Amino acid sequence: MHFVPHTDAEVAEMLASMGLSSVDELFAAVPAALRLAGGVDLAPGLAEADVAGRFDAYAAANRPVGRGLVCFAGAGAYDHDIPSVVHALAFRSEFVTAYTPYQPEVAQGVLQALFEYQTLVCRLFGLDVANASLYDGASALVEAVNLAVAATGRQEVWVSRGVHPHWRQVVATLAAGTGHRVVDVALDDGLTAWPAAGSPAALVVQSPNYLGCIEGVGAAGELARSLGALLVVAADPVSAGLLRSPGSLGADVVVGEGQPFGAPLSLGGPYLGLFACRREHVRRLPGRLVGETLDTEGRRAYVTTLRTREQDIRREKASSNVCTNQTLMAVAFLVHLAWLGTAGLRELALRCARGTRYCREALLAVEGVEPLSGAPVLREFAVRTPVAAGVVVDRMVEAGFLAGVALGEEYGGGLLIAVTEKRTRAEIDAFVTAFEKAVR
Amino acid sequence: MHFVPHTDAEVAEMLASMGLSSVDELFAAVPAALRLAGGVDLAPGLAEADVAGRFDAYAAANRPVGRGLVCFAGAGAYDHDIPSVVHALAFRSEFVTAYTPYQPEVAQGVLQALFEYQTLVCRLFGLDVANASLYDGASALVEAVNLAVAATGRQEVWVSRGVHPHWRQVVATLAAGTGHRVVDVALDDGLTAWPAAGSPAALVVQSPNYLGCIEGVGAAGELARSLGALLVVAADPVSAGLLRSPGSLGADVVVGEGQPFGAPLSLGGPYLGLFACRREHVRRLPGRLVGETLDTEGRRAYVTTLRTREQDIRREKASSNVCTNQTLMAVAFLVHLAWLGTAGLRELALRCARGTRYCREALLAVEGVEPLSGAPVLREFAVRTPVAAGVVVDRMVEAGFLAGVALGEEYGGGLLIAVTEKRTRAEIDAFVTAFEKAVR
Amino acid sequence: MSTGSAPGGRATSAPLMGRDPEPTLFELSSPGRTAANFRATGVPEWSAEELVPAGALRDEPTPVAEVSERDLVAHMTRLSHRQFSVDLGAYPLGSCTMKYNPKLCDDAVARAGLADVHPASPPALTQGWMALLADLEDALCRITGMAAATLQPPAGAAGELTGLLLMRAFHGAGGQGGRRRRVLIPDSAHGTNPASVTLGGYEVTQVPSDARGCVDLDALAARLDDDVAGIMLTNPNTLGLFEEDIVAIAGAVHEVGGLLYYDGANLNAILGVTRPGDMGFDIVHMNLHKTFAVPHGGGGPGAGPVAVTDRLAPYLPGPRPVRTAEGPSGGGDAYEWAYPEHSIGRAHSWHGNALALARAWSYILANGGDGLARVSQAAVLNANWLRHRLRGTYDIPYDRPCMHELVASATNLKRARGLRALDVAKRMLEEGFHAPTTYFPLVVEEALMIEPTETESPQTLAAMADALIRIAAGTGDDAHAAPRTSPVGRVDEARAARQLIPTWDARPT
Amino acid sequence: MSTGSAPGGRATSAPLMGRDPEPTLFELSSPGRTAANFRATGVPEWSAEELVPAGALRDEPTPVAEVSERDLVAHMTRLSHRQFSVDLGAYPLGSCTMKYNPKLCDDAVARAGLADVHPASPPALTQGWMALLADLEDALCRITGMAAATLQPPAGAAGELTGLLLMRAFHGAGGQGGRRRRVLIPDSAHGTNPASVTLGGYEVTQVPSDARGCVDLDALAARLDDDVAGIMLTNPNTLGLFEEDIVAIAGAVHEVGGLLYYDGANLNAILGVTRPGDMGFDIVHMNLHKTFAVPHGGGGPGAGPVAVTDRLAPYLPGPRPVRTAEGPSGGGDAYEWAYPEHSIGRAHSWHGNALALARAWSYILANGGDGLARVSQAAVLNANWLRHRLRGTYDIPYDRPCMHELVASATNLKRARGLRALDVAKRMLEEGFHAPTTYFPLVVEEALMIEPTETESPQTLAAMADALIRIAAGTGDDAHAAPRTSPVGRVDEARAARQLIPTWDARPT
Ligand SMILES: Cc1ncc(COP(=O)(O)O)c(C=O)c1O
Ligand SMILES: Cc1ncc(COP(=O)(O)O)c(C=O)c1O
Repeated sequence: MHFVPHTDAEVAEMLASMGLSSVDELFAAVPAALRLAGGVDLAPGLAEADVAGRFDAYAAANRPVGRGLVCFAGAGAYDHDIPSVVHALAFRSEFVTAYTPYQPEVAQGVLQALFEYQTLVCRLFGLDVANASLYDGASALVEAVNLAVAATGRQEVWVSRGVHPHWRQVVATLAAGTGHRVVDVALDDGLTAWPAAGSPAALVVQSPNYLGCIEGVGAAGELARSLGALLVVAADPVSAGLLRSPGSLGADVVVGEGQPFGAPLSLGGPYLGLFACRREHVRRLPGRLVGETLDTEGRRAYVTTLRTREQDIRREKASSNVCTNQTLMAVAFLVHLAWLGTAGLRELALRCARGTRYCREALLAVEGVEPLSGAPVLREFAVRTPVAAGVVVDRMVEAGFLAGVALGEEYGGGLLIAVTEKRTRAEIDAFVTAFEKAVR
Repeated sequence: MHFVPHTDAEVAEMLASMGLSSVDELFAAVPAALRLAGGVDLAPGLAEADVAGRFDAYAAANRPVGRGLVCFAGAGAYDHDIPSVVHALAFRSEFVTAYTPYQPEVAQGVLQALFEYQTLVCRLFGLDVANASLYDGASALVEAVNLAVAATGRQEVWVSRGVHPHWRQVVATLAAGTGHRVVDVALDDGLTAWPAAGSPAALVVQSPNYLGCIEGVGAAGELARSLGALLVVAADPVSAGLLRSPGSLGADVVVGEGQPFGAPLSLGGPYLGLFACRREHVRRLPGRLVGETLDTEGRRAYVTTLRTREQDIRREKASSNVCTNQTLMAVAFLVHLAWLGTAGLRELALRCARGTRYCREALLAVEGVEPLSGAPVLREFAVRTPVAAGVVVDRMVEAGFLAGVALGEEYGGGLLIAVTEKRTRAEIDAFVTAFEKAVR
Repeated sequence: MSTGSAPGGRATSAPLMGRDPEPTLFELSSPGRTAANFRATGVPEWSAEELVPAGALRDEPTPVAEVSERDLVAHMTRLSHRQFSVDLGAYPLGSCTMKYNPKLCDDAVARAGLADVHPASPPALTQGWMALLADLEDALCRITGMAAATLQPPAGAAGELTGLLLMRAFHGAGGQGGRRRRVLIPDSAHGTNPASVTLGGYEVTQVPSDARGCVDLDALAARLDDDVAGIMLTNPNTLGLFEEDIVAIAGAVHEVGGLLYYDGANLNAILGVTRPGDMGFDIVHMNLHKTFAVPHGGGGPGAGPVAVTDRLAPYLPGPRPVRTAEGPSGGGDAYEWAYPEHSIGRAHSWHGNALALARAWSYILANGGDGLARVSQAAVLNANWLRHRLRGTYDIPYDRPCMHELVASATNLKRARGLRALDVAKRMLEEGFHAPTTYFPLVVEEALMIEPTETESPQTLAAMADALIRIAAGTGDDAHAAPRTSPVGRVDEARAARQLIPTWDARPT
Repeated sequence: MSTGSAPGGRATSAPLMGRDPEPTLFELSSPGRTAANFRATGVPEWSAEELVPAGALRDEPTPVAEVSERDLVAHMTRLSHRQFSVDLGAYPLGSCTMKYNPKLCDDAVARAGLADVHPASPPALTQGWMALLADLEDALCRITGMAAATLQPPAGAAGELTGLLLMRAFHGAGGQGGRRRRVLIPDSAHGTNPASVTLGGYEVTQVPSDARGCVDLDALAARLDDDVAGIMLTNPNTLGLFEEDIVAIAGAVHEVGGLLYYDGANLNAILGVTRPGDMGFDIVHMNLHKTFAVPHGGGGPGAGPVAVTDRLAPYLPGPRPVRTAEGPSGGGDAYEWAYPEHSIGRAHSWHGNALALARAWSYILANGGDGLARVSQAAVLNANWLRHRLRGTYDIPYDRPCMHELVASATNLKRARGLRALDVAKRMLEEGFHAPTTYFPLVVEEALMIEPTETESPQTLAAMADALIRIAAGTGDDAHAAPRTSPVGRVDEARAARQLIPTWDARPT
């Protein structure tokens, strides 16, 4: 199966009009020695129905969350309800099959959606400027670190161990290029214990953090200001329904993983990186920014702006190398969040917090199950279990639950458990019952 | 959950602007005695996710065809591949949430699609005029009979037993109103054996008929002409890929079930009734008709036309009572058929015919399995089995096959088996193996 | 290229890009092009000649179209942009109830476990479907105050005819089949009513409306006799007014042995307020595609279930999904297909527009009893608010509280400035709204029948009222030349009928 | 209404209906309105105050928007009608490969068995995903002639940076981490290349193009030294030309110990013709969202896998899905997640844009080896045919057979009639086509970079050529005032930057 419309007759006619007799002649510039004799070394094309069959087989070899595997796993990827409007609207073909809005006159759809998305990200995070999305939470954090380094001229970055370990790993991987020093800051009873002195470019904290604990963002902000550093906060957009915004608590840059709004779990992607900062940093903003303006007739219009930050103009001096981002996921984020609305966002956070409280209390009543931290939590919490967390997870799978994510060595083991608004009391009760058996 | 946007404050404001204090006052015209005390006697509304849960449960209580139940059933509802374009295009919200195109200036989308659909139906059936769809095959047949009765002024209609029994039942049900006499015409070795003389309004034949046999449409046409009757043919749109069109063989009206193009099996609906006739009958055409015209600036445009046939203008003298039809399914039909294209339609029919031949030959080699008819078939055929067909079907379900449809008494029993382009040789071989056991 | 076919990738017909006509599929065709592909099956590749007898085999392939998937997608996508829909804006078409159709309903029915079920499957394989249909039937009976229903009729008109055949069967069983030959219909009735009456084998007797827009009771009495099979009514009627004397009407019709048929197209007005059964109706059809958010699909599919009282239940079409005594706990299936004792027979090829029925059920479940009551309250509130605002600007022929829709008239504008209902309608398009229904009901001159529905916000209503007032005042662009903003201007309907071009192949060359 | 919010049901911003701006979500908001609803869970209803410490709890809810589902749907649907897309028409944006994205790919990935898999699931639960990713990796290696790949990078630029970090790790392991500090880049390179070089910790050394539009070999030689870490090239390059001397370039770079990085944005030109591996490249990124029909989504998501030769494979990011010795028959899982021996570490939060990767794999499967070869043949044929037609009308700076795209220039038009590339682009919109890429590559003045792609038909190409010729001839409407047909006219970009309004809340009041 192929998607080339040309008939043989048309190809011949096109060639003839150019005075050629074969398509091969057009490839004359490719040295003979480089020519592939046998074409692409892949099986012949499949019909649409056969591709579907192949994908059925892949899907059947997975075990998705759902009725047969009730999800209590989070760790940066959450099992929230996605309302039907998200797919119906964000995945309309006009949004799906558009390119980056280079011609604003015929791209007001994507541009206005991004303008609205930026507005919402700023409101969630309590900041002034947000970009049109980055790849994921980790890449947003990398960009935030880069911004802080550039803004302060300092090379050391303090990163709390409460930040998602994968994100810290990505920051470390990419710091090999930029060369700044990443200093891990340990936790104490689940909360970051900052050093009192130093000259970091930034303090990086996640709240609620990887263990689910609500961090003292305000205090971190004061410390950052006193050290002349920026405060970078990794925040959860769902928590914005109940918690004070990082911006209001002193954050200079806020990043986040946008997955909870509009993105299915899908093995971890595509999600989207949220990024917002104070207005003073706008010229260092990575990625695309949409602004409002007017057209020649004075009508309101939107356009990508401050393009001179970007790589296609600034090249090696650009604020970032990002070009393609996750716009479609930003549109899905917009639709999901707009559907929730002001009251719905709060209600969502509240329902997560209630389920988490209910589940946590019940689990801590199980013999041998201990809290990893006593700090307040919102949608996720960690426990220590009498048998290794990995074993618990495997046993719970047999009972029909994805019980959570086993914590690594740096947290001294333990199991990280998330409870979203999807979890019913009956499911939680059944989970606890199965858990009692699994930890023995 | 509800879909009324009004806030309480807005309701109050609206009422105040009318000098009212409660919505109830607007219902003053409803006599107190008729007022429901307790409102609608139904449970309170469910959230979106809970509705989904209810529907998961309904779906789980069905056994759909697919990998676990390979479909060899047809009998008017066929398991064809539906290409992805059908859902992506026909079910775009502009088509789904539009009304009947009353304002052509903003309804050119639906109108042009219907114009193209009409063109394709005429090409498939070899006739001049097609309407914009009717409810289903049966209702199209009813309308064809009504047309013939009105056109000839005769009251008797000869309907071959080769016509789908459900359709004949619907014709009988509805004839109670119109009062014409429906005469069943028997089959001989699977083909209609017409009486030689009489004064019917119409001869009604299906080809390929209910048993899958290709009827002598040309001969029926000649007979009809000699008797002064119309020839009404029920045709399968897939068969148009290989068979001569009914129109070219003398049919005056051709009806059909459009399900094979664009409609999933879905327990039998929504499908769509295809209806085409010779131009001389256009003023008796039931339902909507789209025609090409011009707008005030001379641009090509489409509009529903010859509206004076229709019930909203002609009222009790209308050619039919149909108003809402199956437009969206017609759009799906259009997309599916256009995707197939000229060569694809032929290939589709050919593949059905090949699978049918392969399966039929293999089954007839099974001991005790006998053909119901020796007449040529295309996509479906009937066999007699040593044990009752109903029993065979039940046993085959256990083996993972929907083996076909058990024929009723009037056919002397037997099993009707359909083989579409979806059936692989491996599936047919497995089917035959299972069949050998099931008929013992 | 030598084929001279149209460029499928040129988008000047998309209103975003221009105002050209969209080429037809046939103009986009290029010989030999195709999008089709077929799964690999391994079935032997016999030729057509080996498979089909020579006499039956066609000489040439049926010409369909020869387009690439890319061009097909672009073509249909552009066509969709040339189409107004509820999802783009308000669609206040009176009598049609073009409410917003919740997206959850699309997803509810998009399950392989529903869509991939063969209609001729043994009942053991369709228990989920049967439960769903039985649950829906039960809910519809509760909503209408009826005892049983058939879900087979695929639209309102089909429901009407089914209902009239039930009437026939009922009278026939009572030995009155021959005598009862007339069905009464108000002069304001929808065209499907008289057309269905004819197909039901009855004669139409028209009943005039009185000065208040309701059935004229005296005129009714004068037409009632023992040759009357029944009466077909909508309530609220097509003027959007509640027939206050419905109990008296019912009594009078029943008195002469007739039955009352309720055309449920206007059911959106009375959910949770009152029920046709309470009013005295014997037979009720519902337009699920109006009241229960089955989207109209540009003309269908719909669903027109018919609910009846106990005494008519034995005549309902079959087969119906019926709960059995046993059920899964008892070992057998919970549901079976059954025909009522005196069933009039089958009214659909299979079981009606099943996915449309399922959709309506998802909507009813989501709303619940509370939500449905709210639907009617808001629908009636919206219509009355609009009536209030338009009063004085438009003639309101029957200016008292209406139900879910209002009928206004442009007669005053026609007199004053030559502005017809048609002109108002076309100018509404320029104002960003679909036009109201025009010239219906027939009893009102220059009728504009406006049904805002409950899903339009007060803000949208206010904007709609402003637009209508602006049009009446003539302060905007000239309505006679409207619409100017749409991809085509006013369409020449007379020409379409005069020079009939029903297909691409019928075009004059 | 007193809220003064915008009427959500008014559709004058849909180009079908008018040319008004679409109100923002925030203007459509009305206090207290909402679309949200939540499943019934039975979980105890603690208050926010009971759940969150006072210091952390916000005082006021975060203002989002307060809209009905109906208005949200109408808003987004109208916005979609204000957006051009491949599905509406041709999108000949050079370097972007805006081909038609087959619909089958949407359906292939729309399975709960793929979408509902938690990324932190134990590997036993994700064997299907891992097999899929491993199959894709294998195919990408075959296509590029490489040994191993990482699928983590979510876009081309991320792939570039990953590739540069691989370069670093390689040189570092060879003890040359400190010395190798420069990366060469042609002056025609895409902006992400130099930006990535900086982030990779290298300095950019620009290499000029020669008169034929290719890397100037002498200039290259002059810049090569043992402080060079490598060179980044596209081939065909951003002028659409094949670097004929690629073997010599590879030799020269390898000679000084440098590595060759292949920017795969232009891979659409050479599928089945030649492979970066054969040319001598060590590291290759692919833009699956260009070459393999992952739709671009208005700016993303994409996928930018990086494939490498054997000697770089040990440095690839992890974790990767790797086939184990055992497999299901041996009892264990067939795939496990593993880090290569000297892995540079993790480059994505999870495993890359998994659904986008799956989509590309469905496209590759559907095309197969034969189909992919056909892709490049048709892409190159289309571009050359267009070049042929435009020659004489537009300046063609390097007028010899191009690959999948051509770079033209409006310098002659600018001189003659003051027509800039920008004006040509805006007039193209009126002609029903998206504009070509303009002002890129930077080495060509008034550049128009046209990439028709293989999915546009000869008829569409001819129409596109006619439009471009008409524009150049000035026979149509004046290009300086274009576009006139779109919902907004030319947009004031300078104003946007000068009076920055990045959010609704930042608007001057
Ligand atoms: C009052 C009334 N009755 C009956 C009908 C017919 O219903 P349907 O179009 O579903 O056949 C309609 C449809 O518009 C109607 O408005
Ligand atoms: C030549 C070239 N290189 C690199 C890129 C960057 O790829 P991405 O946008 O996926 O980051 C692009 C994108 O346009 C490109 O055209």
